[in-house]
Amino acid sequence: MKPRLAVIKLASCDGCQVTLLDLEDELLAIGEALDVAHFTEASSRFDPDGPFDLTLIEGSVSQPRQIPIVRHARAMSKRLVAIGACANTGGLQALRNWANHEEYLSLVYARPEYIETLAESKPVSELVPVDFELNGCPPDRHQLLEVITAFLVGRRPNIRSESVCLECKRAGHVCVHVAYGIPCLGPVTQAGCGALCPGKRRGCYSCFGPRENANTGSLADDLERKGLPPAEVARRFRLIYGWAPPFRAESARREKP
Amino acid sequence: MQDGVAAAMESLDLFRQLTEAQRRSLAALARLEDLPQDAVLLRTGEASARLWVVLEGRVALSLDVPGAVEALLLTLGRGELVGWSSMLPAPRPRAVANARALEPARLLAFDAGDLQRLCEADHEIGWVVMRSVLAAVGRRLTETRLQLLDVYGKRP
Amino acid sequence: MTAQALARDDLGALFDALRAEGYRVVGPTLRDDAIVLADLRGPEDLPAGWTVRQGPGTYRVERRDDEALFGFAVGQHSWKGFLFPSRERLVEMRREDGALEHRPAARDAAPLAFLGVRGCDLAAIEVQDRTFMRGRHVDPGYDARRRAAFVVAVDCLEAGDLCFCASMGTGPGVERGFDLRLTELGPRFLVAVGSARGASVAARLPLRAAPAGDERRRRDGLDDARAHMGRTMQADDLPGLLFGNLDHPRWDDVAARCLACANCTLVCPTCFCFSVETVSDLSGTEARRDRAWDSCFTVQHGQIHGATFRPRIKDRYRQWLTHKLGAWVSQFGVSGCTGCGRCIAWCPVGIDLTEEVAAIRATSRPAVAMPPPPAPAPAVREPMVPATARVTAVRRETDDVVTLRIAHEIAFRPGQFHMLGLPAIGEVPISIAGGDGRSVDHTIRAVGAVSGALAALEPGHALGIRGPFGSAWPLEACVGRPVVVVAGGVGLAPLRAALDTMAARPLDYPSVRLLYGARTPADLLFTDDLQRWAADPRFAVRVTVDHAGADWRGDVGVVTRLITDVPPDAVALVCGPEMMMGFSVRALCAAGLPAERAYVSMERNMACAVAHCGRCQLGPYFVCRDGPVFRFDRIARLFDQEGF
Amino acid sequence: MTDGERTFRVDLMTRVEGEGRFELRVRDGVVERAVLSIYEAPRFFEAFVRGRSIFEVPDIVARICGICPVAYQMSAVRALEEALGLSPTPTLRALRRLFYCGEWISSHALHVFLLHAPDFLGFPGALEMAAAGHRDLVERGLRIKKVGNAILERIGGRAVHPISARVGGFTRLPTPAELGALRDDVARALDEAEIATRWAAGLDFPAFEQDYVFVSLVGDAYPLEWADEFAVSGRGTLPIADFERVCVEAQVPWSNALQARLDDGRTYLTGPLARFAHNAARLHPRAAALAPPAPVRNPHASIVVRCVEIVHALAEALDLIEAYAPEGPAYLEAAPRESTGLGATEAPRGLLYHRYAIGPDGLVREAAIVPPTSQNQARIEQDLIGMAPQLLTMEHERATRLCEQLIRAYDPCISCATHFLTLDIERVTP
Repeated sequence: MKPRLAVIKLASCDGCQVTLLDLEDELLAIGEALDVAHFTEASSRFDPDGPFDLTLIEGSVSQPRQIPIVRHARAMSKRLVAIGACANTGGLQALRNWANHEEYLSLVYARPEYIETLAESKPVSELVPVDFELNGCPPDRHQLLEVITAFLVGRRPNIRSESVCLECKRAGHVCVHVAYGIPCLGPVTQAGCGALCPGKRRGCYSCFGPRENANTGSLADDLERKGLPPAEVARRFRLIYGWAPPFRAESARREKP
Repeated sequence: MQDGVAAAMESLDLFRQLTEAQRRSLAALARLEDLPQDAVLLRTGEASARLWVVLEGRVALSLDVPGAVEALLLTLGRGELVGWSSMLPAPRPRAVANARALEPARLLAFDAGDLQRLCEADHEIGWVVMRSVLAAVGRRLTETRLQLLDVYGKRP
Repeated sequence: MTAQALARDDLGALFDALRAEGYRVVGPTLRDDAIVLADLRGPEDLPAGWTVRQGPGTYRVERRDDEALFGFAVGQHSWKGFLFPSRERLVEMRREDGALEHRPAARDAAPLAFLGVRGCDLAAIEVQDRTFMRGRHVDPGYDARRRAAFVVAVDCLEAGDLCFCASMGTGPGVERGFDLRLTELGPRFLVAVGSARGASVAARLPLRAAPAGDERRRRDGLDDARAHMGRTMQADDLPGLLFGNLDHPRWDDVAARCLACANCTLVCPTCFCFSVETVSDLSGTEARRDRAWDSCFTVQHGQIHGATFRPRIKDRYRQWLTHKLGAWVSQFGVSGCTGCGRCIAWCPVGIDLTEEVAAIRATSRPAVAMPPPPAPAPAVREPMVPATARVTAVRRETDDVVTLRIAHEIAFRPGQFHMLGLPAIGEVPISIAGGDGRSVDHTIRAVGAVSGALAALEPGHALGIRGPFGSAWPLEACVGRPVVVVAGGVGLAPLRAALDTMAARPLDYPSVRLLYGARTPADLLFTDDLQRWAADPRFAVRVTVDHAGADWRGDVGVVTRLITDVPPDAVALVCGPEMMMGFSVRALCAAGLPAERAYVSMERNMACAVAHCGRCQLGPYFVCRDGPVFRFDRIARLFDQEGF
Repeated sequence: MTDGERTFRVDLMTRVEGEGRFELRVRDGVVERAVLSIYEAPRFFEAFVRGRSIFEVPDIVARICGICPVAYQMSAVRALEEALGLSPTPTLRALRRLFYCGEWISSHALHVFLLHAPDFLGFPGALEMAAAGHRDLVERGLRIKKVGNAILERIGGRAVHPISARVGGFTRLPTPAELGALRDDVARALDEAEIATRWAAGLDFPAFEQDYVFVSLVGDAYPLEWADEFAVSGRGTLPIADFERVCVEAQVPWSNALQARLDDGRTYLTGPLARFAHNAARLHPRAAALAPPAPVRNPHASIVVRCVEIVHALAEALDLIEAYAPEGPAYLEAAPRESTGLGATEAPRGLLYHRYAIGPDGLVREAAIVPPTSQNQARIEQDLIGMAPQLLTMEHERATRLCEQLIRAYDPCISCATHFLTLDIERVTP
């Protein structure tokens, strides 16, 4: 019996699932190695009931109806992996967690009574324990493949919580922060993207979220020394992984007058 | 018999700091007890009236675990105290563990009431005795902490 | 011989000559507003008329008021990227139908010519040579690239803002180690030949006698550079100073600023730490091990099955600086710092190691003595390619511990370890628990993915094996003395072969006391062996457990309770969890044993096992090379030091 | 058989982006209810883009959709540049068009080969299709898709939420060598796309010709990354500034997405069929050679038009790569000023309109985004009604599947559809 894979979606842009479909060279091999039992974006043959050997869950929990979906996924999955920023920490849409929810609803929808949403966009791990969290908005497709492979062969995925700077230096990119004075969140951001932004002469905006032991305070001080107003520093930490605790705390500190 | 007590006391590190006269005063309160294997010294819930020092053999402290097998907490050997809580001021706590001889054992037994009265009357002896008790209790506390750390347990 | 010169306009001839001799020329060029090292087509790719202005955390290229070709200080890139590439495949593996094949990865050996190597950077190459080529194990890829590389060195006649090579004795002039050396003197280069290969290339160049005074101009330029270094470092006694001040408050101060981003280590031309990753296809049929630059600033670098030795940024910065400026000398006989200043420029928040060292020195406690480096002994090539071996027997010791007997003809000394691996899963160090010359025993506790997979092997299964590695128990020093063996948990496994050796040599080992602690009676290893040893009249075996039921007739309590009446002339061998070893050694010493007669077996995350990857460092030591068995007094200072 | 009530319903639509259901209820031959209900969670982008710097907008709006992030970036960039008064150089416009071609290729190939093709060949999905003798077709589709992604990655770093687009241009221009390295792969994919287009043209389509009002951008070139005008069938060409007046969004109680209709209340269609109807004459010759007669009015046949657009995008990408000779800066700069800008581009699924009001501090004050799927939603419901008569004589499961297939032919992008705002919504809600 082939291991059974499920791909489940919550509140999201579908980019993580698209990333899985972007594994053009490996997609058919994945289909051969695994029984893709539930992946509604890819197939009309689906089985929401399970059980599953590996479940990839994309998106944040932002509607009441999603709560039982997540609990069921946990109960029916040997391994539950939260993929992407939304599933990790609530995602970009967690920006609304700082705002008045009712006000947001009325701003977007004239008749908010039709719409059922939770007051906060939550990570999956707030509801159920997850076996692994794959960072990234979107995750890197090679890392996604590595997660699937690692679970198939029975080892821990080679996903490191180091800073983007390591990947950046390994790639030989010139440091944009030092050489051009472009503010870069690479030092506090988890690697995995391949240091894309510095490679395109742009500062990292942390779409992979905080790395382990992120010294956000020292970097934020440095950005202020280089002339960024505190409000802008706060904004930079409050973006895609803004709801992740280290970034949330840093943006709160900088926001204060 | 009392000769045996004196010799035993002399052989123990525990009483080395006492003067000859002090050791004699203490020896007067002690007697030797020879226990067969599995003999019970203390049972959970009893108010102990004696303090023992192990001379030979081993004594096991154990805990009754409701619905499970009795758990061994510690084995005590030569020179170690059994029933130290009898030295606490009244009302003495009741024993929270069982003590039994794991094998045929010889112990030096003190009547706790007599011992406390002697310590009260002669603070110099009292100081040495209580320091020895404290040292033994302290060591046991440290060792218990190490056990709690579960150093051989599986790390993630 | 008169000095020779090459006209600037003839520099193209140097490129031609190098290409004619088969070299690919790499050197500095201006790209994306920075001077980087890359393939060069000819002199036109050199950064003519450019210089750099650097400060802590900043780097900017600027126009010079002349057209000098080498008028700039070193940039972010170093030659390390060519000799020790940031990613490299080490081993390829294939498992199919029960067969398992290991083979070294193919290597691209196109010889490189490094054009424009500064003194500091040439020194850095020689520092890395010691890591990868001069130890017992030789890295074949590095060795091949290094031996093939042609070095065109360039003197620095101007000091950079962050340079302190004069302090470290590596520059500004280049005096040896080059094939050719250029000194840029306006319209011409003074050329020196440093090797036969250099002479061969020089013979193809239109050299002319240098004008009188050029040699003096060179010396004056170097003196001027030396006098205007942007930074200085008082380099004497640094190892002892830093290791004597591991509790200095400055570490907390710098930790508040340090991002632990690892930039300093990756731009450093001598930092060599790497991690080894196992990569496989979906089926696990094809797998490989790759290495990638790593850093002591990452959490993985100091991690061993879940435990983190350097959890705080403070621990990591201190590890870096004490290693770079201190431990390096004990490990390789040279400082790890060449004074190039890269770590200052490329630190995003501008931390300056010269400033940190000065601050520590200003209020320091006395320096301590450091161990001397081992003698170089290159011997083993391809140390990363495992042999394939098969499991012949499996014995279950406890719920989660098994002993594998592996057919492998190898000589080992008790206390050493092997790297055991499975192609798609990974590799872990496992101590040798016994052997008879035709097979080895490995006792494995299933704690992680790799150990779990190894513990699940069955007779007939194949695995990869490398080694044996590391130091052994001092069995010869024990001859004629009472031996106290203290073991905790699976820590009995690395001692088993030593105990068997002592059991087999009654005249040499008249008295052996084994004190063994475990979690519960069910967790005791080698119960047959324990009975066998206990039956030997020279052996006294005492076993204690932390928890037991009423049917247990042995001792209950921590293993240190068994440490009494230690003979004053005894030797103690201790192995178990670090916490247990610490308490045991302290109890042994309290019982009168001198610390130099206590030996412990340390565990760190050995990844290469050959003193190349830097992950198992313990202060001045590599656990894989200088350990795992250490005389306790040699590591006592670091033993209880948080962050080591 | 035709008497009584029949309900065709799918609660979890598959092989579409996002989450929705539909229900078609017919009683005694009369359609009582035809709804496409989008229950995908709303994410409130228009609300939280307020107060953000205009330079963050491309990164933020990309996250509206994982399939067409470039479309969002390009519409936003176009609108914000208009607000700042920036006119990109020819190099930047060409690169932008190439970038957008990458997304069309990738997104269309995903729909054609992985999502839509299984409907015609009778499989639940592409993996099943590949396992049952159609591996060549799926592999061909994946190869074409990969080339689209390669273009995106070369210019933008990655295919999903690329990182190099910025207001005024790109963070860095690729070198001609970097782009040139794509040339051969693009040429090969173009050949393969031509084969695929012929294959698609040979499929059997359920008869379902509709009288659509087509809405798409129009301009000198086949509309893609930029146009100043849009066309509405029967109403000619209008300036894009009129878009919000002509195409009006409203809320319906059964959906988390807003629905758009024309100001006269009629539904309309945007996307490949609309673009093709208005712009067939502007196709690249290699695409025009394969194109069916315009317009195509059967939504099921949209797969052919998508293939033609893939050919167009690959052919144009090849031309752009070969002609690429960068001149000028990677991006243009202008000081933020208080202003409003609007812009529309052609996302793979249709017209995507953005409008931003920005303050003198360079922060967004207000944003309005009209995605293609919310524009098509009302039209999809009308199609369901139109299909009812032929369903009534059909076996139930087959009829239900046909409904789903009809909706899938629109390539609905549901995540896109769920988070938008028109401030005057109350006024037009019945």
